[in-house]
Amino acid sequence: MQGTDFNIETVEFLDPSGKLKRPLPDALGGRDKLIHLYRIMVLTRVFDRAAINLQRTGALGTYPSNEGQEAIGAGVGLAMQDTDVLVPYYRDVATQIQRGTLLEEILVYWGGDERGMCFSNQAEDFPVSVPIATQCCHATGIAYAMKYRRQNRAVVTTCGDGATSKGDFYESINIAGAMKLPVVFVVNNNRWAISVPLEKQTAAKTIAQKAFAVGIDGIRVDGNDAIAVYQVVSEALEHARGQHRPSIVEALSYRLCDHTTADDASRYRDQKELDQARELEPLIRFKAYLQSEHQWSETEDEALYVDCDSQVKKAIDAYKATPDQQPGEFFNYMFAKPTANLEKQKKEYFAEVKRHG
Amino acid sequence: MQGTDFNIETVEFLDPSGKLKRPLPDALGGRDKLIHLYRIMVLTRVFDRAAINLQRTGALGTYPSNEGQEAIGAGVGLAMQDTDVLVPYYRDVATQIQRGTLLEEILVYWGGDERGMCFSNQAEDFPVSVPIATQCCHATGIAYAMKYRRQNRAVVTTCGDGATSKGDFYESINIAGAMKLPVVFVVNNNRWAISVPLEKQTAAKTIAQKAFAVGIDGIRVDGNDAIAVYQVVSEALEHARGQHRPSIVEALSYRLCDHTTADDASRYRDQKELDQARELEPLIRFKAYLQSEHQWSETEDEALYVDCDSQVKKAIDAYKATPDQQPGEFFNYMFAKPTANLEKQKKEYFAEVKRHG
Amino acid sequence: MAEWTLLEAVKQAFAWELGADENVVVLGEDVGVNGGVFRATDGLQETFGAERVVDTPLAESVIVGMAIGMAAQGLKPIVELQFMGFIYPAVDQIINHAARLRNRTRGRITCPMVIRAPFGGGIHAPEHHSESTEALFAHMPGLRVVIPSSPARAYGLLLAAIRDPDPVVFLEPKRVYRLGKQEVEDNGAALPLDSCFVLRDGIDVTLVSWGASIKETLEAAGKLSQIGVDAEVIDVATISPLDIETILDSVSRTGRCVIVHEAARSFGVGAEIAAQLAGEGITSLLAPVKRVTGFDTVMPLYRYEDQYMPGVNRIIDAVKESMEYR
Amino acid sequence: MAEWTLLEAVKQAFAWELGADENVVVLGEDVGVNGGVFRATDGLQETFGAERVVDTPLAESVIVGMAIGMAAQGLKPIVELQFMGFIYPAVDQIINHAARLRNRTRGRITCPMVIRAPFGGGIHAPEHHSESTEALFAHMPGLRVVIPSSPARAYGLLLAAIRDPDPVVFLEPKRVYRLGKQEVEDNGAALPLDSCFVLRDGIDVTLVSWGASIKETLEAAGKLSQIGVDAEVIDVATISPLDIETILDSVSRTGRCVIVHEAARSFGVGAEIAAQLAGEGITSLLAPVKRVTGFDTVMPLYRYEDQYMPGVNRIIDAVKESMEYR
Ligand SMILES: Cc1ncc(C[n+]2csc(CCOP(=O)(O)OP(=O)(O)O)c2C)c(N)n1
Ligand SMILES: Cc1ncc(C[n+]2csc(CCOP(=O)(O)OP(=O)(O)O)c2C)c(N)n1
Ligand SMILES: [Mg+2]
Ligand SMILES: [Mg+2]
Repeated sequence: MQGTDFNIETVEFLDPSGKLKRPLPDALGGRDKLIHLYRIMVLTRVFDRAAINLQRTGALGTYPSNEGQEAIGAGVGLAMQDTDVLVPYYRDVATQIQRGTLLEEILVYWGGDERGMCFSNQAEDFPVSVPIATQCCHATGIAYAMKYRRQNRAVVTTCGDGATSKGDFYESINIAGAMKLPVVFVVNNNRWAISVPLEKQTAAKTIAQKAFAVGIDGIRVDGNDAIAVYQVVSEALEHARGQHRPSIVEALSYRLCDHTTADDASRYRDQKELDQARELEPLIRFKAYLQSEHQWSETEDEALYVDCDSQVKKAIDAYKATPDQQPGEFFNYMFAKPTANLEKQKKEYFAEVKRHG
Repeated sequence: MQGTDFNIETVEFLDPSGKLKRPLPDALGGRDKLIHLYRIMVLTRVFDRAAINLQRTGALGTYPSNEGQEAIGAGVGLAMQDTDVLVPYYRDVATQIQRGTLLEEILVYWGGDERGMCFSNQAEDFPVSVPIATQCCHATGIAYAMKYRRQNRAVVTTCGDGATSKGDFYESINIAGAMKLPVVFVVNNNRWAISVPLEKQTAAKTIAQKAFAVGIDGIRVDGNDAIAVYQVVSEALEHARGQHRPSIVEALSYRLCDHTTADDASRYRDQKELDQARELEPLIRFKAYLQSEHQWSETEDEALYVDCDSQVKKAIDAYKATPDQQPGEFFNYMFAKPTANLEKQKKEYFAEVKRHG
Repeated sequence: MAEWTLLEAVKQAFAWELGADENVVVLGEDVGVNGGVFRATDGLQETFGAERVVDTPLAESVIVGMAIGMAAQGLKPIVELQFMGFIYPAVDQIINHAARLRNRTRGRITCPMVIRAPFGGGIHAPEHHSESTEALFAHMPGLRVVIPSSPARAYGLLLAAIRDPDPVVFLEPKRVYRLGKQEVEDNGAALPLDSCFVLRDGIDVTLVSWGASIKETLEAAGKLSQIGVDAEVIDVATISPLDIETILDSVSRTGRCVIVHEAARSFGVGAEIAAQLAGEGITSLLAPVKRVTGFDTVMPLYRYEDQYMPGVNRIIDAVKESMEYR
Repeated sequence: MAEWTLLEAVKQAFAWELGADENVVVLGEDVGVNGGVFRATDGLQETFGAERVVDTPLAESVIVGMAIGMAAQGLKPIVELQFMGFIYPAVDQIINHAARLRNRTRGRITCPMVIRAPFGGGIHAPEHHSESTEALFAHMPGLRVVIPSSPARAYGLLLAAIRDPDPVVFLEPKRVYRLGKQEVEDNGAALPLDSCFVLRDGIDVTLVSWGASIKETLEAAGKLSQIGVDAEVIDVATISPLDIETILDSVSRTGRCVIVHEAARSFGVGAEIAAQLAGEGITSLLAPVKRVTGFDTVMPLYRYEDQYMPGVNRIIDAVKESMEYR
């Protein structure tokens, strides 16, 4: 049997023009839920632009934008229950803000400060993971603990398309299948891993089909469609919680931005491809849908942007007002109780600070 | 789509009673080729028993038996061309002896001596790999070199069912697919990884379907049927050489032996399962086939065993007659030219030998 | 009091803590029905169930990575890696996550877990079954590295490791797994994870070692006493954080130090001890610090491994040289 | 003569050897069209083609493992790992195979390859982008570990590394990648892989360092000379095998030694140097060997990384302490 002998459909609700192709999922009935989804995307977009500006002016370190991928996090975050756990990667602002992570915390982290991962409103979600795909492994352990304790909870872990080439991704989906763990692997297939296009990453036609290697479910969804993402991840989470049936959700998107602020995608990527992708992006179609089906007005839209702007500004203020760490704070969190060795080195450090400021 | 929605057939030629279900492949026409296949299996079986005996009497270290899995190596070895390269694991005696590796070299290695991997008749094949699945990576690099040099060659690498859970296996099949490398991954699915049965290893119904995760071909073959293995691997190698089309060949077998001489499978394995598996083993059916279709007589069979016995005895003699390594020989192969540091340590070592013998 | 080998002591520590704390979970390849390839978990699955003594697929990276996730949820996973030579696929998870999770989240998420691996040569095992690369983990901030050398210390240190709120790499000297029994009280008492153990008092020279090499070091000390050299023997036990005070104190009395370890010499754990002697300890030194160690080569396959391992003779020679130094 | 930054020197060494030897192949994530995230391979794919400058999938273990297979076939692969923090998934392949293949096969199959990674902190990069774990690889028998600290040495040492018949871990101090240019002759001449470089002669104290820390070490030496302390500065360059003779020789003249490195102190490369001074070098020592290093903590995220890095002041203070020691 050849690797091309089967086809996986892509679940779609909203088409690029904002038309609904299938009945709205019950859970999204009512204007508020839909506006919530839209708001998350707009907030993420606005936050993203602000973060990039902060980076450009030297007020933030390297930052990985979410542009074009807001629908994934919007849908995932809404689909998750409070008691679920998120194990994110670095392009998950839209999910994280629905989980209680504060915008200023995200800024603090990319501003080069560990305190940004000490979420004040979220005890269990993991910090974003930089070493690619390693977080998938952690998700399986969290899921194991939930199952061990007979809890009706599940884990969502996320990664990029490039991450699916790594051993850790595979070992994680395999153990999740073998042990029937309540975990959903959401892959943001934005078609690029820095400069490497998906075609060089794998010969698999879809990421979803990687599920078959380990006997779990593989689902493809239009990642520019927040409704579809919500629906697919909701179902996946139900299967995970109720039946301990893990799955991969491949969300098709496109990285409209550079990889990070340290990257220049024009070095390796066609403008035409980018332009085409831009037409499919998630905010435009969602707005069009709200306008045509839910009486969303330009005034409301503008007000929303203004509101998000001011929320982001407040976050930036809070970020900038964050007091400095205590000197030598980095000694304090290596162990529950500092070792004698670290106490000694800390003294050394303070002696130096005293001598030279 | 669910992980169970498709079925991969198992290629079979010889059924367990020794009846041919499909026409013999052309390349195996003629009694000699068939007897060659049978001889390899018998030789491997005889060698195996002798090796286990050597281990029991303290003349050999821990040894991993090939019992019940001889047909895989018999078929793979015959399917390979001289110019191909083998990257084996530790259960590949039947393949290795067709590649020019000497029985005594195999003994020397398991006897705790690196010289056993310095094959005197085989320059390019890799030594057996103990760290599970790591060898799959090496195979991709060899295949890359062949393709880079426009050579009409291919690589076979082998591993067990347990190995397919490891990241290295997956990263290797994925890169082979993405780069279209001339490599065949042969998996000896003997259903156990030490004490862990396949069901605990993965939820995938077959190992072959792991190919779909990376867009390459996945083929299942009866690993107790040397003819089927030969045919499937021959075709896979042709695709690899000619079209740079990599594949996974899952060979269904059973580990009739303990994992190694250090293992006691009765601790974790049902006698009934073992008994059933024994009825499917490769030598019995091949002999029956030769008897019914190729006038193979008991006399010939006995003569063959006698002949293999004497070949193995010679190998054991050669093994036992292997002169000791020079003292401190282990210093000599760390670098092309020993470093000053190693020269110094070697002197230290010799000074000690001189003092204390 | 029970009489146990080191291996039995390991198992008994497991049994105690599995019984005492339902958050403790053991996982690894073949740890369940088979009881581990060395039988360190023999019978535990039967007693505590397959959810608490868990056979995993063959995949070291996710085994450790999974344990990290478990630990974050308040379980106390104990991972068995079958041999130290197979710890490397998990190094990324150990260094980049287990050792850092507390710091990365400023204490919000922690990682109480034990990563066990049998280590060292000398049991006539196949390739890749004889490594001693404790130095790799000792160098990594955020990890504890613990190595018992007797049944009692195995029991007490393993209990301490399981209860420790941070990740511990626990390396078991398999060469002495079954070498001799010792009376150990099965009372669930832990030993400290920040102290060396002085196994023998002496005034002439300080011998510092750990793991299986303690055996040869004690033997050498015994022989040396017959020729009038009175050696103090220190078992480092917790390699990291290193209890350098006990060593400095001893050398301040003896003036001489010989370090014995099986790992390759260069950049090994012995180097750190010698470096501290060259630093703070320098005024104590009456002779060059000696290191009796494995060579900077791969451990030879088993037939020739004895050529590699630091034996009693090499220790005695080094001590003699040290004593003769003026 | 061309004026190059260290980064340009790396690229030019590539260009030279890709031009000279068609067995040389460069592979890694983003090394092709993008020219590497630091642009060390900028333009090389255009010149030498996509078969020789190869973009790989995101999978460090198979990247190195693939290079091992290539090397066995007589290619000379140069692997780029994007940052040292991402070398760990490949540690298994490096330790268990690359470093051992020659020995395992008694010289039948060899492994001429270079594993490059930018390393060290100080560029305000995200988490996991600032590590200095050279000690891990230095401890591994069968590997060379090489660290250039100037454009000329980057050029000459990288050429030597590519031509070496055995595996070399080549760590590039990214903090000084673009810091200043140096005239380098683009003549394909390699530098030796077994020698320290004495960057400054001096009689009072020996400063030993490598990588980016050479910058602060030289600065400190300059300032010290203004207060009458004449420091010799040694760039170790090849960490393993360590050219200890040059260091011992220097300390035999100065009597004092301060070692500077960015990595965590305990069990770091500095420990081996200090240990050798505590051994063979002990008679030379007039003062305790000092180590000015990173602390035994994770490198803080970028806003606070300066608190961690050994700066000029710390070096000067250590030298002063050493000079004052009687
Ligand atoms: C193990 C590891 N290798 C390399 C990197 C450097 N790196 C950071 S992001 C990235 C590409 C990731 O691509 P993908 O998984 O598709 O996620 P995306 O950034 O596109 O969302 C790489 C190579 C890393 N962080 N970790
Ligand atoms: C990385 C690694 N982990 C663990 C081991 C110990 N070990 C040796 S063989 C084996 C089981 C392998 O099973 P499988 O791949 O099915 O091959 P089989 O032995 O059944 O032929 C294990 C766990 C190892 N050699 N390497
Ligand atoms: Mg991507
Ligand atoms: Mg098996």
